[in-house]
Amino acid sequence: MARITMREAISQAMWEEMERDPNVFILGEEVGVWGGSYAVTKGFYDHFGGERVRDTPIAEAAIIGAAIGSAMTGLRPIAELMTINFAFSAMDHIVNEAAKLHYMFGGQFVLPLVIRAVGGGGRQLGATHSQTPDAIFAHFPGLKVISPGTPADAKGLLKASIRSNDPVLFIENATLYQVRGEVPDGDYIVPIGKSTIQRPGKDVTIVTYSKGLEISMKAAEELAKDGIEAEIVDLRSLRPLDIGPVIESFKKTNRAVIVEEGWKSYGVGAEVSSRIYEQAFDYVDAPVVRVAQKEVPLPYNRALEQSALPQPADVVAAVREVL
Amino acid sequence: MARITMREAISQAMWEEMERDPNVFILGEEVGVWGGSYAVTKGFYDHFGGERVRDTPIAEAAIIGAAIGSAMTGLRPIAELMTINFAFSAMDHIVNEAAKLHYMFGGQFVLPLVIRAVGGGGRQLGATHSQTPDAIFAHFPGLKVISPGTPADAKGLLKASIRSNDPVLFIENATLYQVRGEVPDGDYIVPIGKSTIQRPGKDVTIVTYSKGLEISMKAAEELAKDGIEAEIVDLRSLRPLDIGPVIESFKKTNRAVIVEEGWKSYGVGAEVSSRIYEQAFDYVDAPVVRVAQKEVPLPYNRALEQSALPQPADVVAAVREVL
Amino acid sequence: MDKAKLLDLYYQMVLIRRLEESGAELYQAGKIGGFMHLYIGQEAVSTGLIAARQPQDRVITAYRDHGVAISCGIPANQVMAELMGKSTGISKGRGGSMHMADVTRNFWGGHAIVGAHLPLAAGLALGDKYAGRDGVTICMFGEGATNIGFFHEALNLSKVWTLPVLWVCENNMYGMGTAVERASAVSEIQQKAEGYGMAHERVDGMDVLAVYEAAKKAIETVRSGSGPNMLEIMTYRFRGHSMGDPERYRKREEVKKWEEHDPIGVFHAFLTGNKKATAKALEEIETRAKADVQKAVEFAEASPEPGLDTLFNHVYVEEV
Amino acid sequence: MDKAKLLDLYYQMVLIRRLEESGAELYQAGKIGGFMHLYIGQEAVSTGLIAARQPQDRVITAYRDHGVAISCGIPANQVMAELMGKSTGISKGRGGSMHMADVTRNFWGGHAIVGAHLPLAAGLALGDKYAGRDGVTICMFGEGATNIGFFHEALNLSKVWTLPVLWVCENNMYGMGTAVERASAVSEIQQKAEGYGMAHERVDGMDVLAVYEAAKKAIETVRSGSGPNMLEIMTYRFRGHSMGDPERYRKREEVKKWEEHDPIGVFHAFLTGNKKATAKALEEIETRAKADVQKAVEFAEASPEPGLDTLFNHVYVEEV
Ligand SMILES: Cc1ncc(C[n+]2csc(CCOP(=O)(O)OP(=O)(O)O)c2C)c(N)n1
Ligand SMILES: Cc1ncc(C[n+]2csc(CCOP(=O)(O)OP(=O)(O)O)c2C)c(N)n1
Ligand SMILES: [Mg+2]
Ligand SMILES: [Mg+2]
Repeated sequence: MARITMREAISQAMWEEMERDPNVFILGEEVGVWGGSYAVTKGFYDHFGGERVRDTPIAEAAIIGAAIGSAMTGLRPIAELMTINFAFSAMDHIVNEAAKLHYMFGGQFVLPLVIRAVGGGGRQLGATHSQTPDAIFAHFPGLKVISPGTPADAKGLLKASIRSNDPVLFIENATLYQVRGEVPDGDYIVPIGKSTIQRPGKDVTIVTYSKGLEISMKAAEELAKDGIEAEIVDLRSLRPLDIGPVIESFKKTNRAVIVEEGWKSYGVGAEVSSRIYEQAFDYVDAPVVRVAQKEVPLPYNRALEQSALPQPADVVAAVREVL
Repeated sequence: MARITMREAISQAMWEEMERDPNVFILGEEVGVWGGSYAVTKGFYDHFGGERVRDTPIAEAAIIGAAIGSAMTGLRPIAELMTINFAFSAMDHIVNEAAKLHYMFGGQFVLPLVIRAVGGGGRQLGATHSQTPDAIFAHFPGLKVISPGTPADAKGLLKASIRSNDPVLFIENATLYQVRGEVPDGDYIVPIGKSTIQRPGKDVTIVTYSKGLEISMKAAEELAKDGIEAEIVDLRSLRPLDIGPVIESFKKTNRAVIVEEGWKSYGVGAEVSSRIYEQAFDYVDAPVVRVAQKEVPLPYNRALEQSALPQPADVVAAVREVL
Repeated sequence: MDKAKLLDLYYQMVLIRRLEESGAELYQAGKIGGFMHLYIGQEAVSTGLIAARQPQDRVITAYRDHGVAISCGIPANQVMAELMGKSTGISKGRGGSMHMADVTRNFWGGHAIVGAHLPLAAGLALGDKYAGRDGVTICMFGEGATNIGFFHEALNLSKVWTLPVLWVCENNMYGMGTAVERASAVSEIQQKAEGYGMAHERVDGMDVLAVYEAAKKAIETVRSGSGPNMLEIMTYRFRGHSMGDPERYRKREEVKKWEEHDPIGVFHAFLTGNKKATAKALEEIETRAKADVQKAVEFAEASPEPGLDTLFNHVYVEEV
Repeated sequence: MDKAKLLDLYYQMVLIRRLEESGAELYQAGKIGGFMHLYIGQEAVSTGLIAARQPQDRVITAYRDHGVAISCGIPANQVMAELMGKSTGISKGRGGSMHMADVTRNFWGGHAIVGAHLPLAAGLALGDKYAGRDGVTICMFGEGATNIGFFHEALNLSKVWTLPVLWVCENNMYGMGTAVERASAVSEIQQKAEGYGMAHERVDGMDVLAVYEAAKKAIETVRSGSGPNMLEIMTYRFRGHSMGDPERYRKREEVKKWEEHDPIGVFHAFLTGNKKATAKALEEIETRAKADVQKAVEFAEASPEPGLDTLFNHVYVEEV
């Protein structure tokens, strides 16, 4: 067990899987010589060589398409999209091909494919480069959509994704890359599709994932000062969505706040909120509150951008509202 | 006022707007010589000529991109995507360009652009050609997303969309093209962003739009036989979402069922359900129920496909559940 | 090519033709649904092309795939059953006309999004190259598909990575109702290969042996490791784009003119003219093909629908 | 070209250089955020190219846009204010480095998704053609952008519709860390124009007058109605791709060699060598440019941040 960053944890997961299985390889823009534009694949090119760490042209559809095709032959590609914002340039291949080919041909094609993409705002990159559109990918059956909030989960879930025989979209958050945490050495696997309690509590349930976890943790510390103990449920996977632990926690606290970085309307919170009411209606003591991004294309100006992003203070306020 | 089909209503709206304003033009695959692959632009090419009814190569990104660029110069393009499934091939231009350019450049660019696209399942077209992914587009601020359920709304909302100075995604449903209804002649405008009551009732609120309206109407007739009077609220626009009439109706009935053709998870129902609880918590007598598509890529086989699509019987059952 | 093989090619072409005609009838009768794109007129393309492959060579194509499925060796029974959406169909009734595949016969589908399978083809070829296998991926697509970005990205990638792909454009002169010159900057599609520094050739697609010879050469060139290659195969579809095409975009005379070059007629003339077969022998083949299609229809009709309880099968490989 | 215009070009190039250097400092000081891509080394391209346009000609480019903004006539004040995210910035602080535009000066941005603005450029040109105006749209992009599907779809459409666009590839040999030959099937980008049957020319982008001459000719050819045209302008960026590029992909010596062809140095030598200007006159211009950048920094620093109450402005034109 070592205390490493989320970046290192992701890197480690890929490195170990590539050592273990020669069919695992990486492709994407700047993953090789450059070492990854977020330095996640630093050192890989020198160690594994250009056949297994493949720099690509700027051609997202070809990256995902070629990953799909090679997966169909039995390889286990990890396709890196430089950011999730560029997933839109490969949207057809993600939602019409990767998500559907297995089903549409009666199970004949198997797609052991991982698409890694980093998202999130808060770095003044402007509207096209700052999105957290996770919910829209989670809308498509056939795809698995994962987004970890801790280094340990990042490692364990990425290894599980690489070994999965289904297409996985693995969404990272750039402002979490430097977050540190204890990460088990070696073959550490976190099964896909299991929500987990990241902080136990009894007064209110905060449901979140990825960047929302960091925000919620800060809010929980703040609330603890006033003796309010929030229980934080980390979804980790948006599809499949493991609502069980959310419901269990909610039946205890009877109050919930959902925290996500993306826009509120048609976002993750809407789905989670709906399921809470569907599955724990009799336990609801107060309306569930959603904390999310304000509905604007994120602006460049730092203060404006921050004002649009959900902050720990927003979570604190939401919790006070439901109590 | 004439009783015409949804197809005719849409066609009429475009025809009249093109007669009125020489800056309105149509571009898309097979919109010209062929007359539209769903015959919506039949006769346009002969009447308006090839400059204003422009057949394009199969190149969705170029279609939407060129529409955006021409809109920036003051034209009012109506870009037809042959089906909404091909919107994924133009996804970047829809969500990263059309939805963001006005904001990102401080209001300098104005994009009076309409993207028409037909969607929906039930025609045995297989998984890639049968989608109703409306919710994912509605997730993006900057875009307006409209989907009418009656011929009159189709005409009035399409005319409003063409006159709108914002980018509008106008989603039609192929299985509604033959539906007939009374449609006002001439300059009939339905303002964007207004939900409406399509059937008054007092026992339960059914919230729906587009194809869901047809399904819900059938269900309501069925229910009426048992003396259950459903009030049907048609959203018509998913962004902006006018929740007011939904809340008003709900405060009267205290019970709601949401009906949509798309997948349930992260769909329209999740958002509407969340808002009902947020805005009418004290009026809830029973858990809101969502009726939607089963979470599979739609199969070709007719019976299988129908079993995955929401049916009037599902709505009837859901209503009985909330009563 | 020996006589047996020649006659087999003839059989295949006739089988495809009869299968398509039968499919059209069943569609009219409401027994086949969805979109259906017939291959009538283009039979020489898949037949000549795929006859030239080795078993390790993969084939991938667009939605106009019945003929290609037959050429890849899928029995007519399973093609017909898929058209009718039966559980015995090659894709278990989930795919329908546009989505046939048979991994065991190295046929990788049947893809309905125009051009989207070209990047997949690059990936299939990458799989073989990565594993050190000598297979060639044969990727077929229409001339209309060469205008979408997927085409460009896939061709460029295949060249940069020296992937073993043979790009095969079936230029039937129309993408739905749009004539090639109304949609493409260059109407000789092979000229696009210039932009990728790729070797290319234009071939008469109404002559099955011309297709075969060109394909043989091109496939083996690709197999030698020199990277991708392009064939533009000139052909014509005698029917509409799909069932229910009003065909306002072309004149009846144009179709008539092309029908004079019916690839089956052309091959028939060749075989009899060169004493490779008697008219009678060819008639027997036609009778056999007709009977096989008849049997396929019976098989498909008698096959069960997929059970409603199978709806959720194959959404994922693993249980979730 | 008359002397005044020559000196103005020199001024512009120096202004861009100083502005970029100042921007780099402000970025290091944390006063500019986000991604910032400097134009240092490429000044002759936007300067020569845009000097050749008429006022009715539109310009559109990628995220490496500060130099282009200056060449289009946006005052340094507003460029600098945008870099600092101020309300006086050309995009009101909403766009930042990558998203500058000025509709009044026919500059249509600054676009950060690689290649996505090429279809927009086709649309701008369509707007002019549709309205019967004689404007030409000048669309600039990197050589790396020629591998994405958007490039292909836009070039094809422009040719099929005979749109008045001049496609200008700034070939600086790298897309981030990827050398052109590692990403593109052909390393002479102009060869791609062959696939669209489009006229093309390669130009020395370190020589502002060569760029100007080639651009003048190409723009007027396009204006004549003969359809789109492509220029490949050979250049080099002296700095990293963006701030914080480790530059592991190229050798210091390579950069050094290119710096010997510094476009400002080259033009300086031309002007003095041909007695168009004295070294002293050019030094005065440099002093002026420096002062203008200094004033721009002061202007930007003194400008107010956009109010938080403006967050929702411009999501839509109309109230919703
Ligand atoms: C991305 C996308 N856009 C549009 C369509 C609709 N469509 C199906 S086939 C077709 C024409 C294709 O023409 P071509 O590539 O020449 O093939 P052919 O039908 O002639 O065999 C079109 C436009 C689609 N399936 N996918
Ligand atoms: C669709 C998309 N993919 C990837 C990126 C990330 N990216 C930004 S600039 C760039 C390199 C572009 O190179 P080139 O076109 O040669 O322009 P240059 O930076 O050299 O001016 C990349 C990969 C992006 N912005 N958009
Ligand atoms: Mg064709
Ligand atoms: Mg470059």
